[in-house]
Amino acid sequence: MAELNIAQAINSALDTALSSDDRVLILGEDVGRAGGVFRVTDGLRNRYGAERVVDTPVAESGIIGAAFGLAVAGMRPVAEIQFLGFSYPAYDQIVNHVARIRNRTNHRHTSPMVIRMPYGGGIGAAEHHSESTEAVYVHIPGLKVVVPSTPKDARGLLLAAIEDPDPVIFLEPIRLYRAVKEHVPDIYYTVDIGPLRVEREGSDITLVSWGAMMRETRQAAGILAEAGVSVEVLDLRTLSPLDRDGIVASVEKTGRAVIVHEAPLTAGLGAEIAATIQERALYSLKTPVRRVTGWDTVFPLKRSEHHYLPSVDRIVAAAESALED
Amino acid sequence: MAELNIAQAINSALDTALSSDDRVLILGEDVGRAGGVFRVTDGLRNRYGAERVVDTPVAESGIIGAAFGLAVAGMRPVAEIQFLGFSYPAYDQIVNHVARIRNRTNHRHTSPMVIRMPYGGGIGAAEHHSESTEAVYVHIPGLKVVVPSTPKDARGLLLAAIEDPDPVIFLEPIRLYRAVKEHVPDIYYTVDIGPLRVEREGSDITLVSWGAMMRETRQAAGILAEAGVSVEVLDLRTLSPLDRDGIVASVEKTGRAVIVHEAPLTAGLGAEIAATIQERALYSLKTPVRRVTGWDTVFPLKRSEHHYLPSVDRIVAAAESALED
Amino acid sequence: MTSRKAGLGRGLEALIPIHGETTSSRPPGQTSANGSSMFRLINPDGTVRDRLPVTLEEMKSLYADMVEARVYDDKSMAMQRQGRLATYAPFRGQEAAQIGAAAALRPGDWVSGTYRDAALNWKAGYPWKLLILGRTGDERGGQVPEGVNVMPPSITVGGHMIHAVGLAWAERLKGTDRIALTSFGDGATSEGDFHEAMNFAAVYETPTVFLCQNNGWAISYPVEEQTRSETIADKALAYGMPGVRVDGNDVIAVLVAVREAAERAREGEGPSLVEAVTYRLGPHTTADDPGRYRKDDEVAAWEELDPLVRVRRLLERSGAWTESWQQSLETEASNRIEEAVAWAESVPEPEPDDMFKRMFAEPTPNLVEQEREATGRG
Amino acid sequence: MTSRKAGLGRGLEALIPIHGETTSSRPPGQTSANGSSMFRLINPDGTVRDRLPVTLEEMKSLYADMVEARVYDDKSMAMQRQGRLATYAPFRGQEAAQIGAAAALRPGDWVSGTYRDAALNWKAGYPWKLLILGRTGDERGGQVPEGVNVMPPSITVGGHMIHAVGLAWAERLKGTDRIALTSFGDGATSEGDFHEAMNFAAVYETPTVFLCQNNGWAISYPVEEQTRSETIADKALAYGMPGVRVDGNDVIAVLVAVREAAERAREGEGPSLVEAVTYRLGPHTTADDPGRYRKDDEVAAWEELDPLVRVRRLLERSGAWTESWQQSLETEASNRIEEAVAWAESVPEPEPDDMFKRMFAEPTPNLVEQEREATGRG
Ligand SMILES: Cc1ncc(C[n+]2csc(CCOP(=O)(O)OP(=O)(O)O)c2C)c(N)n1
Ligand SMILES: Cc1ncc(C[n+]2csc(CCOP(=O)(O)OP(=O)(O)O)c2C)c(N)n1
Ligand SMILES: [Mg+2]
Ligand SMILES: [Mg+2]
Repeated sequence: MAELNIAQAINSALDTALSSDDRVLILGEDVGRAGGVFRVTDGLRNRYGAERVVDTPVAESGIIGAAFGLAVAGMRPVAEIQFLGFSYPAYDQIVNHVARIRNRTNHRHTSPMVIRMPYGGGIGAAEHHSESTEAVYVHIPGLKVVVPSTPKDARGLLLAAIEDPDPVIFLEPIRLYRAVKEHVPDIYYTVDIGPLRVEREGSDITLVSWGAMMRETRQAAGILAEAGVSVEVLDLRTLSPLDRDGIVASVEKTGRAVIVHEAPLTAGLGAEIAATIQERALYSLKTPVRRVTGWDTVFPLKRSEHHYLPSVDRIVAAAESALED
Repeated sequence: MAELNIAQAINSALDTALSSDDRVLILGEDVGRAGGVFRVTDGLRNRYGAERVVDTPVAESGIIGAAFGLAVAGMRPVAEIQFLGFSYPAYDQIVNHVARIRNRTNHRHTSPMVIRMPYGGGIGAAEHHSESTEAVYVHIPGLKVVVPSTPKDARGLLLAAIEDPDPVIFLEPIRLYRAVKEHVPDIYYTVDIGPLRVEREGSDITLVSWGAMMRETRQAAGILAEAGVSVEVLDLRTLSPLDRDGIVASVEKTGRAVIVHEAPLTAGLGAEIAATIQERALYSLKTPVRRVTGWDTVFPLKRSEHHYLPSVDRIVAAAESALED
Repeated sequence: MTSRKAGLGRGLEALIPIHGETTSSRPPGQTSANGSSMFRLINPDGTVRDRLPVTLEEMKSLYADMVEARVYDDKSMAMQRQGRLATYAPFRGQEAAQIGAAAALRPGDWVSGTYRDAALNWKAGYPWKLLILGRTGDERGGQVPEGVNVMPPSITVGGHMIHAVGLAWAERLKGTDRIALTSFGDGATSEGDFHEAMNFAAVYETPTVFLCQNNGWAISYPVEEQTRSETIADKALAYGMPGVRVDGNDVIAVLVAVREAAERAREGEGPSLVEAVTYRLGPHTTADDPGRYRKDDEVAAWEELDPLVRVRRLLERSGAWTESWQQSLETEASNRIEEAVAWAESVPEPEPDDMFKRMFAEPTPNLVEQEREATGRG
Repeated sequence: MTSRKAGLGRGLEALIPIHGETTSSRPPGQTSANGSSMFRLINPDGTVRDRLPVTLEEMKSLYADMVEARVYDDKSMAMQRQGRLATYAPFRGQEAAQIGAAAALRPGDWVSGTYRDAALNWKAGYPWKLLILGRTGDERGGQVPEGVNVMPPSITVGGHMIHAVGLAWAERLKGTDRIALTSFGDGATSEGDFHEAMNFAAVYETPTVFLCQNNGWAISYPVEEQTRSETIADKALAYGMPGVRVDGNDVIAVLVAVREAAERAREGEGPSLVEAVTYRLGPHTTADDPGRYRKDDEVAAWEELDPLVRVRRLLERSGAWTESWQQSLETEASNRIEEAVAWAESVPEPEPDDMFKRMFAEPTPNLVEQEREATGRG
């Protein structure tokens, strides 16, 4: 049991997977010699060799397509796309091949593979490095999409993803990589893909978020709690399949919800959550479900980032307006 | 004024655009010699020459990337992607370049271009030919997305799209290409990008749909009307930007809504519409907004298509259950 | 490799003539920088250019396979017209390329081909009945038997080539001597994924064979416009990979070239590109009207080069072909295919819940719920 | 073309020596199939291999540009360390490739380059102040002046090359003689979009120049692993396009090769590929630690080949370089860049509504609404 941050917890999960399952291999740009641009794969090439921790040419479609072939033929590849914003050249491979082979062959061929993608803003990065377009993967049948917001979940979800007989997109919140440490068991354990985690229980309002935005959501919950509000905080952890029951159960209790995500509002995942809540818990709703999200603009560069990312203030304000209704 | 079906109306709009604006050119796979796999560009190469109606290599990213360059340097390209399901190799070009150049250069460079994509199921086609993943484009800031369901709108929206100073994705409902004819003015006219069209006015319930699903939606409305229900039918026509005011105004009147689309349910555009309705008209809602959509499965092959596509029955049933609440 | 059949494989240079008539021949593994040469062993008139590296019995068997493939193709075209199949992409004219290539493979080798590769897939072990079931529009057609390592025909152009890199790579990691062959058209070479696949295969030296069936057209777009490289084989140079151009209507030339490439791959010498120059005699698919873009006399010229006729002539010359043998081949093939059709058409309609069940190993709660709704059992 | 400066362009063969020391030189437009030769005019010790096609004044001016670029690069590295710039990608070591290439262009020509191409973009007309503003993380830095046809630096690898095909194509359709140059790295050649761009350019014969700055590394991945083709220039063959390999640390060799390619393009002879062999002396970006993947002595060896030193030696030999001239160059460059920095840093913070305003020509109702919400004016 060690104190690890999220980046280290992911590294530890990869290490565990490589050492416990011969079929596991890692491939991606700069994952080997450099240990990844965020050092998440640091040391693994030295430990497991260049055959199992494979640096690749700069070609995302190639990485995913090759990983897909590896998976179909019995390996358990963990492919890295350097940033979610660079995954689009591989979109065809992911949507038309990775997500479909089981269906196309009625279970005869399958693609048990993991696609790791660091994502999200807040680090003043260049264009395309700050994307948070999880919705364009959640919408695709045949994929699972997970995103941890704590070191413990990071390790457990990643090991579950690698074990999973189907393809899993594993999103890594860049700005939380080194934000917090916690005790992470070094035994082999998994966190189920599917169920959300009730991070904080409460009865007045539900805050729903995931990944990087959990930090602001937690802070907002703290502020609200200090003001005497009983806040329930849900960390979705799995974005696809969505834990609809878990979300609905919470809102049935509280009657109010604020969804927080950093992707643009329109057709973001918040829409699905709000739609689900009104479908299944309309009569429990005391007030409309609010969405606090990024704007429908391109993710801006460093100087404007703070105007874009949902702030603690915006979350608190949305919750307060929900509570006033 | 001629009696045209949707395919012909699109052809007429392309013809008009080519003849009235030198900057317009058409490019795509098989758009020239063959006149398009659906004959939508039939005759244009003969009329305007191979320089303006350009057959391309089989390379979607290349088509969109080249069209983008053409647009930035002052042309008005209309690029065709043979089926929406083949657009994914160009997703990076569309998301990272086409949608962003104005923002990246603060208006200095722009990409006024149209991307035509036939879409949708119901024709027993092979894999990937039946996709309806409009949501993965609607979610992207910087794009407009339109889809006609009538010949008149087809011509007017396409001319508006070609005129538009920003990139427009123009979706063409394959199974309606030749389904209906109507009188289509041959003068130059445009249909505004943005406003929805109230196709039928009513006060008991609002049916919201667009494109190919308008057929089933209309039929369902007919059945409901016969049963004495006063049905309002909205044809969105523009999916991005969404006419939120138009949708909300209708639901404020009727208090009930059913959204119909053929894309998978989860994180489909229906989610955004339902989320918006509950956000802005919660207290008018007499019952949850229903979504009648494709399932969260891969679009199936011919033999199972009828199990997948939302049927008139499902729409009627959803409306009836909404009316019962 | 020690146990190699006499006359096949590396000893190739010995087998082929130095001077040709219209084309010169060269051993696979060498790229012509000007693309003018093409490897051929059997001339269109059935004469041979040198001793063939197959026995007469093997020749007859390859011929029988080509006949069977053509019977399937004809039958499928007819069925599609009757509305019994979804859109069909005929391979008429490309039988030699497909049968020759598949004949060079071993059981367990991977195949990743396209919508037009039914003959290739069949010869590699994909049963007619499942191919037909697939073409009726039924996902169960993709469920090839265990042991048959054929991927479902790729409908999108481009994406499937790189899969053969991963498949082959996995076999090497697992320590087998299996290889992967990917088949694709001239049009597919323009997709970015062709480039990434070729590059990955070369970089990782995966045991992959790239087979381009250059049939002259990508729907309505001729290969002369598709690329300005003189040949498709020349493209191999950009990846430091051997590339060879063969007469794709010569089943033995294809067999030899692909076997050579496969052996190289099996022995750890990495990937190769084989360009089989052939022609699509039929429409692109049953939805296509080739009259809109190509001349009848072009088709007529290629009809003369029919890959079946060439072998029949060769067999005739050796006295091994008779009208009655031909008829028995056709009848037997026809019977087998009718049987496969009958089977496919007897497969019960898919149940509405099938599509939910095959999305994941375990259906997600979301799918269970939707399945209930769809089947009215909810 | 008639009005061509003496000594430039096609007459090239006359200018360059037949025998080299470590490399042989060959005219652009010819591809070596084995990639061993490289076009060079100035040796690392400053001696020249033949009469140079530039005057001494032009040479001095190119040197001054390289010095100015380096001052900018050093300044940017320092500023980034002080937190005044977002991540910065230095081009140290690649000044000759960038300044030489841009010097071959005419006003109005299009440039589509990468995050590492600040020197290229500047020489093509992109003002330092806007480049700096961009690097502070401000979209307004992308707003180049009217008449400067430089695209914003591409951050994603791959996508921007094909833009130069469309840009050039448009110019041809409009009847201008403008061309488009796209610059990219060795790593970028692995992206599918490189392939599609090269193929489209060749197929439509667009006036496009492809400039690969092969700097040996794609972040931590060496070019020897990136591809198995012997050279990047060789890849041109796959597209029927001329490809040439030049010493990218020789500003005049780059100038000549790119000008030759540009002239070809302007005259309707289609696209070319120029591979400039160079080296990234600094880290990939300010976030990178090259010590993790490459040896100090590799860097030291390339330091010896510094493109500025080479020209300085040449000028020294001709008596045209003095310590004081060098100092005045540096001081003046530094002043100009400080001024640009001061300007960029004086640009007021972006307003919260800016990002909504620059999405479309007319903000959509949705954006107007969000803008109100964001600015609290709603
Ligand atoms: C990604 C993608 N783009 C376009 C298509 C439409 N399409 C189907 S086949 C084809 C032509 C392919 O030509 P080629 O690769 O030469 O194969 P052939 O059909 O001649 O066997 C095209 C453009 C597709 N299926 N997938
Ligand atoms: C599509 C995409 N994939 C990955 C990256 C991350 N990345 C940035 S630069 C780079 C290496 C590029 O190397 P090269 O093309 O040689 O250019 P250089 O940096 O050496 O100038 C990578 C992998 C990116 N920016 N875009
Ligand atoms: Mg073809
Ligand atoms: Mg590089």
